[in-house]
Amino acid sequence: MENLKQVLEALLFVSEIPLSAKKLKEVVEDVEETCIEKMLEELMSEYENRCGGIIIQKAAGGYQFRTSERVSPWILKFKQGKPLALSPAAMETLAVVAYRQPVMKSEVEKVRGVDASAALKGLLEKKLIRIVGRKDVPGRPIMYGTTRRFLEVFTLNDLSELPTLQEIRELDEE
Amino acid sequence: MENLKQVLEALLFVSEIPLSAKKLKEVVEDVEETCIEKMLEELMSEYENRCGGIIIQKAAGGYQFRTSERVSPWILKFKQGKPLALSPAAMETLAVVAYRQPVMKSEVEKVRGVDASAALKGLLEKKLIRIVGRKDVPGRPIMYGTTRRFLEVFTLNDLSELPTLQEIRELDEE
Amino acid sequence: MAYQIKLDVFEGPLDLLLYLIRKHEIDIYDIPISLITSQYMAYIEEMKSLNLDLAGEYLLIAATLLHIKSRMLIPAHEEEEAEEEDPRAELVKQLVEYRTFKEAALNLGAVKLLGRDVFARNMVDEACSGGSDRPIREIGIFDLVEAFRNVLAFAGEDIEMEVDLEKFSLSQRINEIMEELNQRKAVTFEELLGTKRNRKGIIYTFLALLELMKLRMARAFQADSYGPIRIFLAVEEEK
Repeated sequence: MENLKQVLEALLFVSEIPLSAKKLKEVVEDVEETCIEKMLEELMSEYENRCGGIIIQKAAGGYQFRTSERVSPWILKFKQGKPLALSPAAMETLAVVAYRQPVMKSEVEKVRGVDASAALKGLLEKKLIRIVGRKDVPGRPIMYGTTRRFLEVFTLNDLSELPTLQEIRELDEE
Repeated sequence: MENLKQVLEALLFVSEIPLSAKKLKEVVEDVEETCIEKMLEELMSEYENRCGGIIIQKAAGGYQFRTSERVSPWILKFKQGKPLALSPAAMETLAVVAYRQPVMKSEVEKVRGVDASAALKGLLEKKLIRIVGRKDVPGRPIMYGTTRRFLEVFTLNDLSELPTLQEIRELDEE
Repeated sequence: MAYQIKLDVFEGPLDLLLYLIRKHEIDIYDIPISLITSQYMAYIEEMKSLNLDLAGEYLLIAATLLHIKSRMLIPAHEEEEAEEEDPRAELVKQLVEYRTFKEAALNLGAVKLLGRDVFARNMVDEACSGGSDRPIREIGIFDLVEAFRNVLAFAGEDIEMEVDLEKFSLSQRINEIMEELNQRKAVTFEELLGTKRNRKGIIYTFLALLELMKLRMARAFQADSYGPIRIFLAVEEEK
């Protein structure tokens, strides 16, 4: 397939979510996944060296076209929408869910010392967290976890890329 | 404005519709429209000379990123395999079926206030709901319920894991 | 001492405590409890005098602090000393844990966020039609519940309505039996029970069968009084 790079570039362009080499292989077939991966990396550095308004970014286990950071004020102005805003309460709640998942509301509240209802609801609405199931204890409380969207928004490929919690380790060692 | 070209490129990228130099001037301000036009033409030939998977095209009085013609068979294939999104009507109908099953079409319509035939048909096609039987009343109306695929899509182990309205209400801000 | 308080800057009582610890350059593992308690109480009083809506959580921590303080004042008996845990231990653990997540939150927020610092293309969703084999876009269960709430609000129904978990279990069992019958056309009651041989499993299987027979989706036969009950799919002609 002589125009593989073109095809991959176009596919990344039309997709609204990051695409992995595996997913792309389903479309182009007959091409080794490693070969696709190589092409994607090539495309990524091409756009990076070009220093244009758009780049290719790895996130949520795939590749995605995004605008460059340098132009964000104009994009925001053009979209006239509010940028994604997360309050400290939302961020703290999200951090607890991300690191402790699957986690119950009561556990989040124990860590933060305050009611977590509104923060959880806001994160659910932003699709950064989701209901992953119920805990098999009396009352069967709902458990929360992060979404693929969370990885995309925070530019992580998977949860293992979350920075380690330094102090938790220190505490465990004592 | 030294990074005008980057900004214009990014704006074309995030826009769902073609953007004219006039429209772009509203965002970047302080730049002559002719200057914007010139930059856009430059960008256009850059992408053309690059012979990549995406190009900039003049359409409907503006400029727009598009995939190159050469790659369209793959784009079509990709779009056909793209995950389906549920419309709000489908989502609401599905919610009523899920929470009230086994349920008749007339009950769904009573709650939603509109004809539910199309929505139910769509959900049946997507194998999210199924006919579970006929109610033993005159006319023997069809009763609908959810399927195993429904559980899979929503990552539930069984129906008893559906959150109750009370639980979601508790998440509302006090 | 004049306190400049802006209550909104604190994310809760633990955040306030952390602020006091930082302000007085206190070692978190060796908190001078009298000092911290009086500082904390002063803040609480200030909030009260400003008629700020003081959340119950702040009072809870106040009570905890006072309790620890009183325990620290009682001299420990020598023989118990080795055994006795530091009354502050639990609170310290809580504070360190909270501080960790507070930092983790800051780190998380420091990266380029999609939708704040960088943007992707958002496509207009095409009309959703087509085959049953196409995968369905990731949807969260929360969206489903919200959709249901919208519908109920529209219908003016009592939103307090509780969902009947027993009915859910029955629907679940009906679905399972239908799947089984669709695959195998005929099964015995014993086979249907399979691994669900607990009381609940038997009851729901039985009720589900009754319901299916009532809905004329299944028929049951028994050749002799003690023979196996065989369940068949009742094939219905579409009218």
